[in-house]
Amino acid sequence: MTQAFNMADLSTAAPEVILSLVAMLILMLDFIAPRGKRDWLGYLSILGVLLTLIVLIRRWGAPQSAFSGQYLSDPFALFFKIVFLISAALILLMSIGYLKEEGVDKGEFYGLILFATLGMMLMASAVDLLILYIGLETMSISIYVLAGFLKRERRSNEAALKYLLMGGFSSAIILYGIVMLYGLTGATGLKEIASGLTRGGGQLSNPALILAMVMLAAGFGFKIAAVPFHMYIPDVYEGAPTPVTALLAAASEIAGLAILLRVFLVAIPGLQDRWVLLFYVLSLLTMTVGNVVAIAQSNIKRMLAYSSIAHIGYLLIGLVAGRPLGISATLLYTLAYALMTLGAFAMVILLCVGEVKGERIDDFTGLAQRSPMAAAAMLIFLLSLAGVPPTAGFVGKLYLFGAAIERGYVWLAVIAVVNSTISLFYYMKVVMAMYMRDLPPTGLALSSSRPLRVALFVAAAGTLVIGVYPGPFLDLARASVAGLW
Amino acid sequence: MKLVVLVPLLPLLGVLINGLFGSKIRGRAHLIAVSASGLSCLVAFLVFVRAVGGEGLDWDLYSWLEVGDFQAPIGLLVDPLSAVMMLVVTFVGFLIHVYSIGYMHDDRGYARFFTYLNLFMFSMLVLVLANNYLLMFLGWEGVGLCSYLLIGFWYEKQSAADAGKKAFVVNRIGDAGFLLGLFLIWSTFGSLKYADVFKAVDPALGTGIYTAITLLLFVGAMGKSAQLPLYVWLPDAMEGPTPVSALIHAATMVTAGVYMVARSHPLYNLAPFSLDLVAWVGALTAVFSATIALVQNDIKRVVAYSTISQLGYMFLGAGAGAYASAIFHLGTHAFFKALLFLGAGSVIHSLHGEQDIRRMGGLWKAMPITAWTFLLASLANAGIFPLAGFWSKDEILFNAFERGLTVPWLLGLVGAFLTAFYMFRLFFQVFTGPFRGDAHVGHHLHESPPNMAYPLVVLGLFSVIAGLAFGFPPDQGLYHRFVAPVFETAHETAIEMAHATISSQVGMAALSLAIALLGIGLAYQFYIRRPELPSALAERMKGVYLLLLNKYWVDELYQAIFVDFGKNVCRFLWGVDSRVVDGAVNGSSWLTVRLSLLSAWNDLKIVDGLVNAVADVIQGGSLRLRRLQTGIVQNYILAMALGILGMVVIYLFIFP
Amino acid sequence: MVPLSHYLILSAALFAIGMFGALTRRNAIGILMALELMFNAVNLDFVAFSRYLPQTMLQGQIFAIFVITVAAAEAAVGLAIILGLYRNFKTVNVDEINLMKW
Amino acid sequence: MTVTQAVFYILAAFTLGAAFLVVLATNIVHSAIALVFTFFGVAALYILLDAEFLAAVQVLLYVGGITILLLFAIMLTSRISARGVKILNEQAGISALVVFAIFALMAYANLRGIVPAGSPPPASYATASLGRLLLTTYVLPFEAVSILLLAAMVGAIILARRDREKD
Amino acid sequence: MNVLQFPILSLIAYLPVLGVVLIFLIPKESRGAIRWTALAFSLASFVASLWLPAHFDAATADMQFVEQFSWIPSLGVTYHFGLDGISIWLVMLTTFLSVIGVICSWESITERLKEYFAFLLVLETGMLGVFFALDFFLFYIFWEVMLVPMYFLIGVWGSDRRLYSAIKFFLYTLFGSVIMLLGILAIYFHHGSQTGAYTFDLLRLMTVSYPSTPLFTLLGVPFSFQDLVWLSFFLSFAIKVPLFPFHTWLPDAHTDAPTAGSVILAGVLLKMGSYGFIRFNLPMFPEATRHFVPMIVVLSIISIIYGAMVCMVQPDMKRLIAYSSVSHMGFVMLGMFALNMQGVQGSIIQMVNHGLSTGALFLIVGLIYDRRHTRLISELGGLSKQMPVYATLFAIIMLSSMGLPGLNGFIGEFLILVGAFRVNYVWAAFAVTGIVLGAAYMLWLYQRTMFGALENPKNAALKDLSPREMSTLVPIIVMCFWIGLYPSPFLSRMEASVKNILTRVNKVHTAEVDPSGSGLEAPALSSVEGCAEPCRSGPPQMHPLAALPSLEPR
Repeated sequence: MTQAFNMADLSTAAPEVILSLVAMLILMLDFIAPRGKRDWLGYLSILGVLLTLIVLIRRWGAPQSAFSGQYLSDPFALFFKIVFLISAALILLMSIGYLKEEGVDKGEFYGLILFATLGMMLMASAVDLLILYIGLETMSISIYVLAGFLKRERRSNEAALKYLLMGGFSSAIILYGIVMLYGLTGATGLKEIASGLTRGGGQLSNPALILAMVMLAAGFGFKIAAVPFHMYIPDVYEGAPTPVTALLAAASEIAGLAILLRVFLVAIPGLQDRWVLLFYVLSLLTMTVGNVVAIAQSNIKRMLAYSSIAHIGYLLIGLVAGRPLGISATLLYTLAYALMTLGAFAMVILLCVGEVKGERIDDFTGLAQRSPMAAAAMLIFLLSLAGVPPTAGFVGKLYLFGAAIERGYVWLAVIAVVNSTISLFYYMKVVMAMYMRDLPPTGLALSSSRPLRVALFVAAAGTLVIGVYPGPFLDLARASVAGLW
Repeated sequence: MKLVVLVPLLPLLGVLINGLFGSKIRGRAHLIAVSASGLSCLVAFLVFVRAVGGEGLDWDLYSWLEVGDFQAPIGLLVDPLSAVMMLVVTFVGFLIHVYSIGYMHDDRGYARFFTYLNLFMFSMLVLVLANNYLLMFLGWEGVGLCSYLLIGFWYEKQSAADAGKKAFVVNRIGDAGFLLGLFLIWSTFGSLKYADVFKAVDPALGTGIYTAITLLLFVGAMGKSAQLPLYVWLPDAMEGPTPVSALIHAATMVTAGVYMVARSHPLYNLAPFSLDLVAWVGALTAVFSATIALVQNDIKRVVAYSTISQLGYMFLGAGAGAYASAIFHLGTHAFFKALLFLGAGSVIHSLHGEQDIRRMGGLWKAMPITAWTFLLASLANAGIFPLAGFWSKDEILFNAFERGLTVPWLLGLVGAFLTAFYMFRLFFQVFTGPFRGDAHVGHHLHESPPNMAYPLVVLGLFSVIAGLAFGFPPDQGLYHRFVAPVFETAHETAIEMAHATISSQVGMAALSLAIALLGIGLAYQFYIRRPELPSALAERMKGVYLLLLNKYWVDELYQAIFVDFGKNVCRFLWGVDSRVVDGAVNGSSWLTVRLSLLSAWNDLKIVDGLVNAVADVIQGGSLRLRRLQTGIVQNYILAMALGILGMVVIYLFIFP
Repeated sequence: MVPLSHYLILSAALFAIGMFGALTRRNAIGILMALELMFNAVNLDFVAFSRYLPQTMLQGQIFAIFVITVAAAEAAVGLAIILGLYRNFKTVNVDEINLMKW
Repeated sequence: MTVTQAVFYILAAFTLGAAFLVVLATNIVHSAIALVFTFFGVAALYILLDAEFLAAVQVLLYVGGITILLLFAIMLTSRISARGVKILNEQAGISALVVFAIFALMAYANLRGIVPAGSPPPASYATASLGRLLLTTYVLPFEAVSILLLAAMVGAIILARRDREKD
Repeated sequence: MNVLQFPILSLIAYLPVLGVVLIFLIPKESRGAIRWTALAFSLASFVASLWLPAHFDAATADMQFVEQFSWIPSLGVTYHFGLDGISIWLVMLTTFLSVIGVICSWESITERLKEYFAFLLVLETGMLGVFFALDFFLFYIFWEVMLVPMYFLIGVWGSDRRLYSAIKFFLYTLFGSVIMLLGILAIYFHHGSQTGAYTFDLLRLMTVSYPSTPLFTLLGVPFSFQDLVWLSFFLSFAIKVPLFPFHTWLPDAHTDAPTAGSVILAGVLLKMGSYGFIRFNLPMFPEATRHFVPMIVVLSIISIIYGAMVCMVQPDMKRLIAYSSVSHMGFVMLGMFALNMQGVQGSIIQMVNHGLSTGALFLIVGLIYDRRHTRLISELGGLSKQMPVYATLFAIIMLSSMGLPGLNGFIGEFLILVGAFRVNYVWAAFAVTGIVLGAAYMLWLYQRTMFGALENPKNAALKDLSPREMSTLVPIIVMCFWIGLYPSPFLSRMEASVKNILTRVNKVHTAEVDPSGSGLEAPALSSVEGCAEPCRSGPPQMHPLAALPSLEPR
């Protein structure tokens, strides 16, 4: 009988611990914070996130497991956690100005964002289905609340409800998958499951196992918004407060991807030849549907929603191509994807002033004249999303397609490539609005929030840096997948 | 000897000066131009003298184009042939420059005119002096360009602009053939330098290749020298100022084809079929255009058609292997035909632009010099002893006969008769009888100013003596002995032929002379003694008359032919091509336009259409798929459930 | 002794019923109940497995406990959301709540 | 057939029936009540599976907590027993098909896939060890879930509370 | 072998970007400063580029002025710049035309000056990068970077349907290039698996030979790995060139682009395609190249004639010239795939020529557009009365693009035709038709705009060219004459590199490619210089007519 808390475990899980402490601190300080002056809570939470990030990075190294082998802090987890924390920091930067603009004066917003991040970090580190499930739910529940945070906004309520119902359904599905695995192997640890299955011998064609696999694929597919489990995405993206949308797009989907990778690669690698086919199809569907439907959108948040669906499609290519190249490609692309998507949403917030919500593509009309810098930043994000060099998006795509080609999935690559051409079409609609139409006489108001500008700058710089000098990031991604199996 | 490089360079200098500062020095442009051509004429003469002294030159200035095993230098060749040509060109050119001073003096494009004229001199001299086919081609295209510019000199006149373009494009067709000929020469002999090519010539290659080469070259010649069927542009070319017609379309450029054939004689000698073809085309052209000339009423057009027919004689000669005679005729013809044009020009000048001979007449008194010189020229052209034309034409006919080309020879005789007739029809119409133009013009009739008159006189002189001086006795005159080394093969045959049948030669000469006189007599009968006859005759033989008047409806014929070919797909491109000729001419060629419209449409609809179709499909799909997004959460859940169901089914039952 | 399979079938049925409810109830709260049914089904499986599998460390039951807790939390948040929504929409029928579509 | 089996079948029937009622009852309040019965049935089955502690948790949390919440929510939202409104949406038919198919597949998979591993080990009164496990091996989920509950609580308060700022 | 100590190529390539930075510092109002900065930097990079031909070693086929630094070691990507006889003239052309482009936008661009010149300069950097890059990754980056500013130049400063044209241009080219990306990856991994060294370095990728054994047969045509990769490159380059079925973006882009845009588009961007072919397809995939020669030849002949015929009926000057580019680039392709010295060198020199003369033609149109704000031929006519200088320059440019001997156009077309002829006289015969058509439509255009009476009163008051405007055209014309009369400096510098490429292409059984002689570049390369007196390629009885059948398009 080990004792409840031993310092070793705690120090291994230090980042999570710190983050949760910060979150609770925020919640408490919220009570004493004078009304109308709650920005500093935001800055404080950013500090907390950065602190966590530093601690995290200093933990880099050999995998350490803790809490009787349910929690593992290996490079794979660390990589994703870095992505989450960076996203969280950027999102917090965005939200400070946004909340002012929306007249929301609540410190809980920051707290909940931190809780969601915490959940994601748990997911990334989980090597036991139980932790995984709880992390998932922590993230989801926080985001349910965040999505409904603008209580006066009917669309916000609707988004929250839809997300909640679908989320509940999907977690039930995931649970059923988990229970099947448990029933087959009597274990909930991923490694144990794998060994249990191999011990079981000829179980690979076992219908219960197949059922479990499908259920898990469906449940995770919901979290990462893969077609056909993607349908809530546009509505929720549109309805939720923009920073929350960013959180969904840049963090929660990636977290889903993290557990997807971990479970399928560690727990049921034996079924690889089965689920490769599955994700091949899913990836095709996802990127095609995403890109095609995005063309018809006039609301930029919906458009970005579909574009994020499409990007999930690209990300799945990596999973199909498999270890090690494909997986590391996926990791690299998550980083790029997070940065550029966050940037795009930050732009939406930048334009969200007064009545103009910056959500219609027309709201971008003439931005280039109003503020060349902002337009340039948006241009960078869009080009990166479209995969035009020299941007992060290009490097990521190159790496992904490369992995696919190397494994001989030429057709997948070709279709992906065609898709990225299609995607250019709707991204350029925004560019046209920004550059090629004249500023409306009414002018164009921009949010004055400084932290938001910082976020924009960071995102743009990151996108460019990865695009121009991707070497270190590639190595990072490669190192991260090394210890995965 | 290397002075020869100055011969083309001087006119080029003139071009540069006039071209750059023409706008400044307007009225004094002629100083530069005339002095340039004059000097180059002088230099040419010096070089010629040296050449007569037996010197030759084959000088590569620098390597122009050198790629892999292909090289073509910029190089000059001076041998008797090119020397003669050079002299003729510079001399006639110079005279015409002088003449133009007066003729063009009050034109607003004065400087421009002389620039073009010098440019032409330059190109023509390059053509003549080149020591390889590629450089010759440069000159070849250059003169084409100049004729384009000069024909279209009065570009405000639509007809002029059209004529210019017609000339250029028709020439281009010929040039295409020429070009292919060059490629074939090069890929056969591995060089384009005359020296190398002719050295490499050996019958072992079989006549096929030679025939191919020579025919391709001849296509070029037909275009340039306005032979059937590519002669259509020359009559229209009369839209240009008269000195231009004299210089380019009588004396020099149009004879380039002949020169080229003569230059390539080693190839032609090995291609009997081509030779016969050349001869036949020449003979036919001679008669064909002569007949048209019978009824034309535009003074310049008559001369133009006569030019075509004289060119026909030259080709007949070349075809008969009598290259020397061909070139000889080229020279003499240059003199008297230039003279005719200049004469015509001075007539038009004094009639303030009137060109219709039915509105002339009785100009003898008014402008004696013009009249006299014109008479001489006509006699020469008609081939009357002992004028220049007689000797050269007689030689050609004789050689043709000796060569056994009986039919072409007969055609030649017919041509001679017709020539004599239409020349004197023209002469009588213009200079004798009463003046038929409107009165106020009639009062201002005047002889042309001296700077126009002198060239006439000089040319007249040469038209008289050239033959006797250089061409007597036939085939062994100064000229022949001079050029002999160039054509030795063909020449020797001619020599011993001459020795063999000196008597028959005299007889032949007498015959052609008689025919010519007959023609003159008939003309006299028609236009002096009984002026009512021609119209009566025209009435009687209306069909023939119209046929000739409308130039055999050749243009219309082309239309028809090309339309039919155009229908035929395998002739498709050729059809387009030819249509473009006339199409470009009269601004609208329905076949090309139709085809082009078709392709343009195709471009818009099919090729582009496909792409747009794809785009539309995507757009449409986008709208459809979008509709699935009903906004009702349970539909989404259902979709999810269906997805699960599908996957399970697939895995459990489809791929177990 | 009841064979394991019976429990499995039972929970499967319960799960299915829940799923049907989630797919068809118009009332949002009804859907929440249906979801609870599904969670119960899963729990039943967990417990059954942890009883029937040899050499188990009660992971099944532990898991079930957590599932119950999470379900409770989710229900609480869900009801809060529904209440807030009701304030604005004056209805809780999900098929009338589709401002955002296409 | 032994007593336990008999009990099992009765309970199963009871639970399923209640569940059906939950889904199909025309009055949302009725389905809430039915839900309570379902929970009880499941709890009873837990006892049948020697998981008394879990049964207790089930009753306390679900019956005591969630159902009450649900009933409150129902009271607050739906006008009392709205008559005549249809309770199922128009995709009920196809949903029934799909759900049945899925059920069939699940049953098939369970029967074919899960091999009953011999006879179960003798029942052990595990409550004590459960408690210990929760605070030792499973301390991390335990802590994590507490944070989850905190988040949920905060969120629920924020969403449910009427902001004073405006109304 | 970088004769200079400092990285001259990078200097040339990045000077414009430096200019962009400065331009951004200049306030929007001081338009003059912006213009002059742009001019200064484009000029600077042109002057710097003059260094290249001066210090270029014509004797070797190796890359010169090479710069290579490790960049992304984990992917085997290096920053690798170099120059050889093929790229050098295109580089010169680029820097040259960029200067012209800046000058010709001097007054015609009025709004959003800063961005305009910024994009123009970025574009220049992109183009230079494409020509310098010897690393596929680098190449691809520049290749795409180039698109963006062009897209903006068309879309922002273009005319009527600019949005449509811009997006069309972008989508077409991007589609092509992403397909090429797959091809690049394919050879990258193949080379990696062969040698164990994963690299994007062009020169090293060229060292291995890619399998040419058929993988599958489609419609009776066998396809090998090489063929597929070749096709993926082909698609990208053919769209850029543009070759017949892929050309429809060109007229729109040209018509709606601003003058400088059209000039650079026609002058340089189109060359990217042909450059790609000669730099990648020919040397890397010789078997595939030979396999596809008939297809390319047919397509290019179609382009030649088809383009020319479409020109005939264009009412819009710019559109007409755009289609004429299709025709001219057809010549380029034809020459290149004759796969012999004359053809390839001809096509390279023709790229330069087309850049000069078509660029100049677009300037001509731009000049008249600035004055009259129309491009419709029917609106013009009789201009030469009003603007003689303009008419003269126009005439010279027209002649050069018609291929009149003594001007640059002729050199290129002649060499191309020689090259084509020695392989198959039928090709040459068809291509020659293109020349005649070319004369027809060009003269017709000239006549309709310059000649005839000056009816349209709007044209009555047109001013003739200003010195600035002349300064854009005159340099081009000078170049035209230079290349036309003394091309040796240009040809000699590219000879070695071309030989090298041809050796690679024809290395196996050249007989199949060209019995009549181009084959001799391959094995007997050295012997070419050897024979002083005109080299007969093979014994007399092997003249092309005899050798044809084996060459008829399969």
